[in-house]
Amino acid sequence: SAEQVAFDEKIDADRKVEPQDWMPEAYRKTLVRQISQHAHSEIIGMQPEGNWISRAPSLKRKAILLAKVQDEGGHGLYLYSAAETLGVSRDQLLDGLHTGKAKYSSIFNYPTLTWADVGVIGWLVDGAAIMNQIPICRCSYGPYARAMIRICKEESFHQRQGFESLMTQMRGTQAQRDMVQDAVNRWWWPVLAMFGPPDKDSPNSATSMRWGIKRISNDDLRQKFVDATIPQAEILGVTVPDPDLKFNEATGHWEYGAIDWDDFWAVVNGNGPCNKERLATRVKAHEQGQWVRDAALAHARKQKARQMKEAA
Amino acid sequence: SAEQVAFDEKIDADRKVEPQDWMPEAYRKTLVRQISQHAHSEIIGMQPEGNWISRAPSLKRKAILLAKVQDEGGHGLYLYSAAETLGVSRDQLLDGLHTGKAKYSSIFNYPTLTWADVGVIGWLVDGAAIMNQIPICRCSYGPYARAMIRICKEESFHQRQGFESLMTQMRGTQAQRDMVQDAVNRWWWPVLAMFGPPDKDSPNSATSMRWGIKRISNDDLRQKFVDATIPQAEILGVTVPDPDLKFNEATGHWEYGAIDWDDFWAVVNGNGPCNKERLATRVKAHEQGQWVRDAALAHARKQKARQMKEAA
Amino acid sequence: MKAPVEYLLHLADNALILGQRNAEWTGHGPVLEEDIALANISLDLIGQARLLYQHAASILGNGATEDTLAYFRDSHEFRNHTLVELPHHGPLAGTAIADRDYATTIARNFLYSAFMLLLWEALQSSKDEQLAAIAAKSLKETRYHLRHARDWVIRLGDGTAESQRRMQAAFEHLLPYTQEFWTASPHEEQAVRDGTGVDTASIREAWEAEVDETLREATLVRPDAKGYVPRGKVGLHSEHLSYVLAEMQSLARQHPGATW
Amino acid sequence: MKAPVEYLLHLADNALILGQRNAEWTGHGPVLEEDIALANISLDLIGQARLLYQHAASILGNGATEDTLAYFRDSHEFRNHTLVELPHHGPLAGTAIADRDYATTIARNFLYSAFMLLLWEALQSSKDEQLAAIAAKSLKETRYHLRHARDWVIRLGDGTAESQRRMQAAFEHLLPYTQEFWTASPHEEQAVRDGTGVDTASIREAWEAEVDETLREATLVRPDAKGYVPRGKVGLHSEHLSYVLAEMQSLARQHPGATW
Repeated sequence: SAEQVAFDEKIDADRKVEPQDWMPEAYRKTLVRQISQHAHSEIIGMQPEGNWISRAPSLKRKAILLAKVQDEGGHGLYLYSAAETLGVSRDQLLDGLHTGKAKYSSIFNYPTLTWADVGVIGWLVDGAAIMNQIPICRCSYGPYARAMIRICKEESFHQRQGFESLMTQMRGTQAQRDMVQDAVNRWWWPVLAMFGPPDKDSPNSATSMRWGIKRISNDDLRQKFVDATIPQAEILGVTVPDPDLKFNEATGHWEYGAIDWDDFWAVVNGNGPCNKERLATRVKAHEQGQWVRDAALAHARKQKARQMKEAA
Repeated sequence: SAEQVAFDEKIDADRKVEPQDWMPEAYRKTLVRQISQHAHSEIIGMQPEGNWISRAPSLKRKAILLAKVQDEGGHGLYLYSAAETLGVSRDQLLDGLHTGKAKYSSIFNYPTLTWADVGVIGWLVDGAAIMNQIPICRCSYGPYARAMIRICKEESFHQRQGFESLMTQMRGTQAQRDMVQDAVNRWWWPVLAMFGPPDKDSPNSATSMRWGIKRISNDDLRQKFVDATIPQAEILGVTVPDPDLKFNEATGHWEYGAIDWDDFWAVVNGNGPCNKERLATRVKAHEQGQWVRDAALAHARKQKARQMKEAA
Repeated sequence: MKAPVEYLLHLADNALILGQRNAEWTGHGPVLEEDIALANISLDLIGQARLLYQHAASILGNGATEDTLAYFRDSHEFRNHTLVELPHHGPLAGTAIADRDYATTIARNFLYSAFMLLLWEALQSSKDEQLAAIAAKSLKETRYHLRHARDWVIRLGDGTAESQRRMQAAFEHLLPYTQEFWTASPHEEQAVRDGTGVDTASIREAWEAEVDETLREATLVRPDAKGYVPRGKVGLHSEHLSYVLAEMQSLARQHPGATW
Repeated sequence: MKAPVEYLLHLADNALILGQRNAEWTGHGPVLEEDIALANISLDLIGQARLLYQHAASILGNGATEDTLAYFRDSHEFRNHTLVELPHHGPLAGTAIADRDYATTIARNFLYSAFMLLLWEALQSSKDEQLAAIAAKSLKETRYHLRHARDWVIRLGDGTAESQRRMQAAFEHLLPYTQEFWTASPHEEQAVRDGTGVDTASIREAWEAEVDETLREATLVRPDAKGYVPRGKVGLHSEHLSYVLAEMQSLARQHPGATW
């Protein structure tokens, strides 16, 4: 169709698709799935870090962590709004999450066992997320790209804070250093898996690339992340739990060992340490908030009725 | 009536009234009120001490405290059973508690703010309770008297444990000693009020005395308690918060200052620091246990039906 | 001129403990916007607490810092109003558990911020210049907190039958705790005498009017504030504070002397 | 011959943490007799923990006592099964709050005591004589715990529709955690090798039979024990343990070095 041609031209010219523009149904669906999955990840992601707000070991760190988790809620809001421009309501999106139909990033199905996990999530998880997200700032769909620009800025800030927090802990007592190393050991492999399955097992990627939704392949992003992170680990004074890790002078890249994809898929498919807890917590908050949302609606209706009466 | 004469003779001869014996309705009612009030006190009394089980500072103290609170539950059971011999069911008794009609000892409307409170409750509250209860071991109503004998034995044990625990704390750090003194300061006056209003304001006492339910007057018990306790305080190395306290060489008694009866009545009438919390906690436990009790009944009925079917 | 340290701690502890309580909603709010709003309020409160602790610590010297004051004092040393330490549900013993109730959270935030708005306003003319500056900053934040809480009191009071029942119950539970606003602790009396503090009697009328007006608009019946008068600000707390502190201080106390 | 310290700590931590959890019902049970029964079970468990810690402490030396082991280790040093640290409700994050559910408590006590009955039985012939003696004592107590839990599983399973729904949900939540019973940690392997410990594979069949038989009698459907295999006994716990410890250890850590 003419619309399809116009759309393809826009994509080829690297111009933005906007909500009022015509778009192929599959493009719309892919975007809704990806944006909502991203939004859900922000919301579920509030839980593992939220787990340490009440116990943050200094007031400064408490404030930083609370602000960070609040930012994640804010990212969730932008992203739900971006998804809404594609014609789905927030209720529909939440329903997808609560019924288990929609996914969220599997990384949040791991528990935060110590305070050091907060720093490591900032450094590694946010670091990986940024690697994944920076290309999306150039995504073909305007509202998504603009939301991502804002989100990436804030995430970089979080990542620096996480690194700085770990740096302080590594300069501290032996117990603190041990805690950081232990956290790195637990998070390293799940973080590498965040970039998704190897390119050879990632069949949907090609279409997304074509549509300008995805810009760089999983394996390329993963390599970029490892190359950026290992020198940081050295600065911190921690090691990553990979006996096969070595620097290849010829390629200039860090080569890493085999990722346990069975474990990754187990977690994706619901069998991680916290999948049930994360989802049930979200569902409970939603259900227990029902009376509050109902009341807000009822009050708004009453107000409107009163205003109309006054106007009449 | 002849029954009344026989009852009076029994009382005068200091023989026991038993469940199957005739008794005046007012005697029965007074006993039900007093025994159930006592039972409720044991049950509500589980809350303030139970507040420190999870945080007891050593495993030995955790076990001692848990056993003590368990004993209180046991006392509640004996006493509900004693009350049931007078023709009221446990459900009726609990209903009286939950609706606020029945009273319990006002002392349990104070919070336990530190670990030292646990020791002070053992030493002072249980000490005062024993003073109150020992005469009841000679009470005219058999089942009540027998329950009290058992309870008094266990309470004396608790009192010694409380004192011993405080002794250990007083031999410890300055922070521990301060904690004990602070607890004594908070509990002293409420404990003195446990013996009830002064004799001149205690109109029901005469009848209870006549019936052999009460044996010693409030003021006499209170004096006995103060005389026994002040030397113990000296051994511990704590003071009681009474600037007017002095030993009267002539009478051989410790004279104590004026009790704030307004405060006492405020707490009795529902305005203590924890009245609402104590009662609401009990009601919530009862309500949330409903499905368990229902299930136990339903299962028992099913079992019985099956047995009858087998027998048939 | 410096305010009495205990007076500063009273103000700081109020902010910290209520900040800690409000942060408990993070990830569990009734709607995402409220998660964010409560985290925001909590952040402001923790920020106020930090400034006040820093000021108190500089007066105390001897190695005191905002963190030694927040993490290494025991419950009887805390000077906050009992109101701010209560859990987000009706009256229950410290060992009981119950779902969080948003009406309780909102009612408390309303009662407290209506009070603090007036207090910060007056404290802007404290003879302790640093406290006056903190008051000016906090006043702006508290305006937003009060607006947020007030809007929700009205929305929930004049919402559904269920929400009205809950808001009414929350005020019946909490209003008696506000009696502590009007009692004078020794450190408050001292602060009033030396011109660094505010006599709360001077702001009572305005507070009562705000409560009356808001509850009226929310179609709620204003309950009596009677019964036990709490004494948290002289260190006599409810059973709940020591649980809040056990959790809040656990990590800091596990690593005494560590830097974070 | 002494068992590996980590093996003793594993047994002790199981008993302590489950004792701590069961004690949370004190004053909140569904009927007074159950308050008493759970306190009793909790007392037995704490008693078992004390004997095991004392034994471990005597091997460790260096000033270790039952209390340094219980109160001054951090969560990653605890060696208990994840099962025993979970709160008394369905799956929820550590920061969530929910009413205690008696079905969850009963299902856990059943699964754990059915396992420990067999383990204590076998441990009576441990080459560590002290451990064998503790096993003999604990075995008697565990018989009672199992009977109590088993009776209630049947009563609640075969009770009302509501109680059956709750018991079924509790087993669906908890059964996957029992997978940890059958994985071998390094300290267990070592204990098996040196004859002080028991290979849990040897008791599995009897445990499965007990579970099958009880659930059948309770008219419950036995759920699959699949999915994530917990690793609490090597120190990788759920988010819940650190909250349990924060509360349990708070007072002891507030007064380091004090005697109680």
